[in-house]
Amino acid sequence: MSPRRTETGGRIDRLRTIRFTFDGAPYTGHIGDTLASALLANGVTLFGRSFKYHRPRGLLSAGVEEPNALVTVLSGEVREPNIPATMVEIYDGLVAVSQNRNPSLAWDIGAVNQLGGKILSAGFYYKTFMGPVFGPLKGTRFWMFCEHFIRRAAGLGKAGTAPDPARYERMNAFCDVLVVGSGPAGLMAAKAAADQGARVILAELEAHFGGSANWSGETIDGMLAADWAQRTVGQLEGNDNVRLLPRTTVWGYYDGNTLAALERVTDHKEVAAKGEPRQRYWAIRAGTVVLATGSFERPLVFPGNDRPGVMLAHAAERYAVEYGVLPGQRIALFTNNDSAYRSAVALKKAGAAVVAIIDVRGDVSTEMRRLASEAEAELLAGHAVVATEGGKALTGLKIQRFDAMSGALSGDERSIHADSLLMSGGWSPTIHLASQAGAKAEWDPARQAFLPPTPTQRWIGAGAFTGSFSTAEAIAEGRAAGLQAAGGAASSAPVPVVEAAPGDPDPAPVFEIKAKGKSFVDFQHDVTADDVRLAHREGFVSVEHLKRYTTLGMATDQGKNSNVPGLAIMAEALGKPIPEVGTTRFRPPYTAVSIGSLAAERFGDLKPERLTPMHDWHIANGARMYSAGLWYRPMIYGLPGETVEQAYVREARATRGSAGIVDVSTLGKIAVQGPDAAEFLDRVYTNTFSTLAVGKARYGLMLREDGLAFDDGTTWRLGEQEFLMTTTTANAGKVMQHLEYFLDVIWPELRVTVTSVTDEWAGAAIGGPNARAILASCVTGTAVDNATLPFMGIAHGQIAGVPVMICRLSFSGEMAFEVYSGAGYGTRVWEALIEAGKPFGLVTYGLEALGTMRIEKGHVTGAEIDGRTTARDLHLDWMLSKKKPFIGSAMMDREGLIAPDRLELVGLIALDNRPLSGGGHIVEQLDEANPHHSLGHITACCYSPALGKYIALALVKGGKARHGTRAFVSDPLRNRFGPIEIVSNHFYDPDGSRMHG
Amino acid sequence: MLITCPYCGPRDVIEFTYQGDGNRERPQPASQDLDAWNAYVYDRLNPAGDHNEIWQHSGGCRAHLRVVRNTITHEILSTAFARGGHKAEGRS
Amino acid sequence: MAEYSAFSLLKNALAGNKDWKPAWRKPDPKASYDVIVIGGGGHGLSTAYYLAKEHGITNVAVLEKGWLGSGNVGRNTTAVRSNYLLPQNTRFYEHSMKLWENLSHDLNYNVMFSQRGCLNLAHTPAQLDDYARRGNAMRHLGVDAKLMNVDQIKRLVPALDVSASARFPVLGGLMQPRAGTARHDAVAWGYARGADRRGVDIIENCEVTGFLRDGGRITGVSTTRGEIRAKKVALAVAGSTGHVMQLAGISHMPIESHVLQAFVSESLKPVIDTVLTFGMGHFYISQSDKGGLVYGGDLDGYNSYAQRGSLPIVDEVMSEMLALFPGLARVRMLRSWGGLCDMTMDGSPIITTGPLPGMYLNCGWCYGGFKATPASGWCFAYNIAKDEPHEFNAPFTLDRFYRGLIIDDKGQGANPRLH
Amino acid sequence: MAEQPLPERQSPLEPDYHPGSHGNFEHGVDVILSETRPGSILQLGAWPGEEKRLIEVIRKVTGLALPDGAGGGASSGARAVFGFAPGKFTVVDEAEGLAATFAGVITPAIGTLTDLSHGRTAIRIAGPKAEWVMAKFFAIDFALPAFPLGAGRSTNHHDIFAQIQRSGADQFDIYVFRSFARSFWKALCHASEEVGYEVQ
Repeated sequence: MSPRRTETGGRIDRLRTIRFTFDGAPYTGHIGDTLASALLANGVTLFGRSFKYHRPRGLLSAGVEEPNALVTVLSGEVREPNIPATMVEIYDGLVAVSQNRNPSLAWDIGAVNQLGGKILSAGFYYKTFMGPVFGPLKGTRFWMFCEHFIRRAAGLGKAGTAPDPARYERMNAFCDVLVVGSGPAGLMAAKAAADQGARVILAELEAHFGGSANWSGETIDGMLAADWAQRTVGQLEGNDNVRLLPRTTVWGYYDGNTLAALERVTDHKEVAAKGEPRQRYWAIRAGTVVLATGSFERPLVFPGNDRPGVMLAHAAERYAVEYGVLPGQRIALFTNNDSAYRSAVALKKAGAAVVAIIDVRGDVSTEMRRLASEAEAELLAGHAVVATEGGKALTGLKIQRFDAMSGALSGDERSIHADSLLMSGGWSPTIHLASQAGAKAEWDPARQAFLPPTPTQRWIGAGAFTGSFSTAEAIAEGRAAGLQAAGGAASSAPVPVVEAAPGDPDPAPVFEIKAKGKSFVDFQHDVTADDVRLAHREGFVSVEHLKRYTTLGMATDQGKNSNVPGLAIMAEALGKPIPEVGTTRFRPPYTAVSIGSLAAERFGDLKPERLTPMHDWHIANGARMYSAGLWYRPMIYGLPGETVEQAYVREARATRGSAGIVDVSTLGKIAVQGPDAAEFLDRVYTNTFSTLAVGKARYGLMLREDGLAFDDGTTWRLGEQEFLMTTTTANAGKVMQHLEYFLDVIWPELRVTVTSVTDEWAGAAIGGPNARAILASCVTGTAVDNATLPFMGIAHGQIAGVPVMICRLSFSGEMAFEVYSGAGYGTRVWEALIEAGKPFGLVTYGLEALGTMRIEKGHVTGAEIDGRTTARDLHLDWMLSKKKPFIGSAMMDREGLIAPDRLELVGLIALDNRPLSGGGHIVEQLDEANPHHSLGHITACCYSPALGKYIALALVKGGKARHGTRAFVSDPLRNRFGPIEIVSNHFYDPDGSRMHG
Repeated sequence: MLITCPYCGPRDVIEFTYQGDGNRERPQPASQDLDAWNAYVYDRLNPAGDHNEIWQHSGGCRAHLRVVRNTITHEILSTAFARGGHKAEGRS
Repeated sequence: MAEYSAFSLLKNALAGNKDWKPAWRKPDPKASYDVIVIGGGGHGLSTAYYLAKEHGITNVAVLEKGWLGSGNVGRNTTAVRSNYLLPQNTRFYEHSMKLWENLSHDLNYNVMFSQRGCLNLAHTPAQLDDYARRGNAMRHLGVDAKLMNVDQIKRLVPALDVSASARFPVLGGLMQPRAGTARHDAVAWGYARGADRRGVDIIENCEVTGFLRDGGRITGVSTTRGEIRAKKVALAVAGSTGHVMQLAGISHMPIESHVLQAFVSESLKPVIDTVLTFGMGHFYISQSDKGGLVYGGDLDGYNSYAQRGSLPIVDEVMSEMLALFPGLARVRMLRSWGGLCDMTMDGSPIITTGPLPGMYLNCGWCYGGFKATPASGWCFAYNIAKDEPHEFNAPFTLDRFYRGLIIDDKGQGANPRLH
Repeated sequence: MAEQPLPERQSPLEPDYHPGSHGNFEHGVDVILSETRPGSILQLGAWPGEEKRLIEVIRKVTGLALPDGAGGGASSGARAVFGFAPGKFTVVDEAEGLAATFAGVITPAIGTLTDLSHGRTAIRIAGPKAEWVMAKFFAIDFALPAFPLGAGRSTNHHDIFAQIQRSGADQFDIYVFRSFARSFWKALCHASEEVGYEVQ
């Protein structure tokens, strides 16, 4: 048995030994132990090093608020840093290491910072490191030089770089009543609500339900509180309406009574079951929330209060009662309130010697005196601890007479030999979630604590959360809250009877003992009482300034230990009551929450993949895929040994030479249907669609309300009241929302429905001089000649036994057809077209060749319709109807949109016959060393097999007026400079004779 | 934040797309009053308090809603279909 | 007041740190000033500082309704950069960058501006071209920018997943080496101290409740601490612009107030040594000197004055973070907060005379407010002092929207949540 | 001309559709996943004020009577119908050709008909843990009282839009865009591993 383990007691299983390592050394513990309790049982006193001074630190607490004992848990290559040892349940094979020390926890060179002492006071960074004004370290250089070392010295644990193999999941849950916290109040609330038939979720952040019932030693309903808790949990377990969530921290209270919780599903297990997530992120929508979150015990601020061996009183009680571990053999307690007396008795019962109870109050009640003598402790009323002794473990302490009213110390120091000092500075209700929910906490001068605000969302408080620190109150409030939350009537049935030690819930208003030496307020960040006073001296007096200037409350415990003492010290310095210093509003999360859990199922899978019907065919046939938004599209179908440029040039050349086929299924497609469909399109497009004949298509342009170009595409009239609109791939969703907005909000009188049919249709565009011949050889049910299928005509037929819709339109500039079939037939039709094209040397082509041919034609896409260009900029003003208003028509002629210096679409030819790059800029005068005076930029470029040149589209100031002039490409980022000629964007077949056939 | 869609019931804000100030009035399509157009496109009421807004239930029934919401507390005071009609079909 | 230096630190330490003086005075408001600046945030304080320093106007009050720096200057992800696409923005932010580079000296206050670079990751060839366009635009205005390839990026940020099998593989990135981060609060405190040392009155807990007028002209303000008159009244109230303009009788503005959330992880040993942005979503991250990862994403997307965020954005930001850094799944988010952004209709700010006589307006900072702090105050001070804009802020007028002279870096149109 | 029977359609799930038991199935299979591959999936829309007439048309053609109220629905063995938006309904039939049947009866005065038989993929999840797995994706309440038998819901999981009909006490039919179907299917299988699943 370990040196500090008691023979009996606690919920650990002494028969089952667990082996783990800490900093490489092997240790054993028992089932039911936390890493903290197991190490404590092994006599470990040194758990961590503080942030700034690297001071040795031991355990302060037994729960989530632990600021000192932070460890990194290793699992193979994967690291989980900054976990409080108090929250790690041990399992066989657990590997934990300490942090922020070099080379070891016992010998840490960072501790030299302690010599800096008063120089490293609050705010010292702001006052130095500015460096020289002249010379090689001017500007920011000196600071950055210093910062390099500061950064390496700072920081707690080390993050891993190996991808985390664990699974994280999200769960959306709905309930009538969410109970947060499972102490006596929470258990009663859950039970009462469940008995009313409500859907209840009970969340407990620790591994075991019961909260303080697990260690209070009190009696409820005639049985030990811990047994009562277990019985109640058993009753809840049997109820179908109840979901019990142990190891689940409710960390966020969001709008709409939506709460976020983190369940640690497998962190305590050696191995997870197949498919089991490591952590589950619960997004809970609750009808009503019962907040039964309890309270935190506060440390006292006095010199040496950070020495390993100084611990919160109730934490020691928990270690003794729940884990069967004594924090020391000779224990002293230091308190400003009654609760520590119960702790003393509990520790005495567990087998420790309680040498003294030092109480700042001169006047201690008879009941407490009785408890002190029950603990066989010397009661030193009207005294205070003024120093602690020892190195990496406590050896003793010094006390003096103390006057609680004035804070004055008097008399001689007296030494007390002790290896454990327990402190209690009063209790702060855990009001974080209520504060997150949107309201301000209120200071209660009797309790010396912030109490929960008036609810701004649907929650009800119960127990210590409300400042009702006795178990009897907790049980009564819990039941009332549960009933109210479930909509039940108040019950007159008797509540369970509680037998508990007496105690006054109100502490003496003493937070700090002012004596010589460093007194810590924020343990992890090494913020001392003097730092708080320095902040006051320098004018950083509001609570937010205090936090930000000293970093008080910014450590991983988020001020759970330091918030109130820090405020109290500032209030005293200001001579104002605490609430006038301000209250911190708490924000999510209540405790730190893993990023993996928040990414949940999207960890490793950020976005779904959107696939066309022919996707598998493309992959099987050597396509290199290109990610376009969520879609995957073939970029090239490369042959072995081909470069990308060689591949697209081959594909484009073959298309213009004979025929090529490309998958265009990703184009946005919207069914526009109804009696007013044509009228609607007239309003939406800049050009007219009501005049379009059934069976014909037309190219259309849309503007935004502000008059800038929005999107373009062809729209096909399939029937009198039925249109098929196509959009660019990228804008499909935006166009859909645009149309829906106008139909729903602006013109509700129009009888039109719009439906996304993008996924209904597979689309293949086949173009080139032989495209028609290929079609003719495989299409049945319709002719494809000029008469049946003129330019922009639509025909219906079959390919490979399935219906197809064919529209003769061209993006490539060749005689071309878009063949649409039901998506489930997409591959079948595609393969039939490929088969039919074999005699003609039909090639498949990808986005690169598609882009090349469109650049040759001077068509615009998203690179040119980039949200900043007008129809005129793009030479599409011929599409702006003057006969009717349309969206954007009133706004498109404003001063700034017709200014002469706007960027206009042009073509470019590289005169040095070298490749151009998208994003290169255009200048009149080349200055490679100091590029300046950009005229515009390249939006798209390629090698044009049709022209035998490197060409580009560009947006250039003065645009058209520069046709035929020379300029330079200036691309300093890629060191590409050279002469170009500015030409029309219509490089190839400008009169369109090839596509008109 | 939860928004109660008159058709779908209360849904998480993630299902909705904000379409801004619902007090704006679009001029008649043929209007040549550029100031009115500019005001419609660019000017917003931006109150700290109750705000009349348009939201689309884009991740649900796709209807546009008129929502009165408090911009300080995020409390939703009312929701209704922007287009009118269909109200009788709604979930209460 | 004494200069700050290593020497003063030592001297004071020897005296037990008892002799430090307040960083700025806490004066009561006078009856009148030459200039009142409403808003004790970064921009208001820097405006006062430059009014005093550059224009000799020291009879100035800065009115702050709460505690100094309680707005966005202390609620941002601290990035400083000038890597914009459009020249109006690039010129302005580059001026800011130059002020940043000497700010600690100028203020005798270490604002910890660390030029660790800002890298925008590109995930498709088209995006790489977009970034090249932007970087080249910067270079043509004399601003530093370079493209980085995947190997260089991997060396700079070893924790980044640059594998080709990633859902959105990293193809390269645009780096501005002079960009970086600063200590946000220090900027507010440094400007406050600097302005105070030049005689400016900084008045906290003084909320403006109305405007005093003489005919159409603004002649002062009524406040919770009484009426204060001024020849010129300048507004720099960021997210509260809509609210304060309503007090002046102007109900409509080309502005929506939105919430932007930001997050800090627990403190870690150094893992990211630059400012990094994700190209296939909306995510940016850096690491503070204390070791916390500081990161954020998109706006919540609706009007709000609540400084409280919604859950879906939290999930989105974390998901995007892990798409870049799958090794950080077990790192824990420690704090979150919401800042109010006054989003304009084109994503660019407003620094202008007017719109009422006697009034000057500085607002519409969208996401860009922190990095703009020095230049915003500098230009605004110029504009207030000379009653005409400096060339750097001349494009940022209020009437540019009506005139179609929009400065839309993202090309999203009049849709504030998308800028 | 005699109608040739149409060839079988290609499923978007094919390469990732693996019949058999998967995941943690040794402890029992708690959900069954399948693609139901209906022949017809239609979207019907009524103009404001015409919903009753459309509902009557639906009843005549399918034999399914829609209950009152938003999101109400009904199903028989081969056919299903549910409301998913104001005045809008999804109608599903095992057989192909339902569009042609409706084409004659939904007049322009009533509303519109849009054929989405190829554009939507129908996935069925059934079993005691169906609600549990669904709750991993969608933020709607799947409990029976909140989501009654036959009812329909429109919702989304990030980029994936879904219409969901409860087709049994512990069975849901999910209609997703075809282009997203494979990604969704893979995610659904992944999420089902925990409870053990079988693909039929």
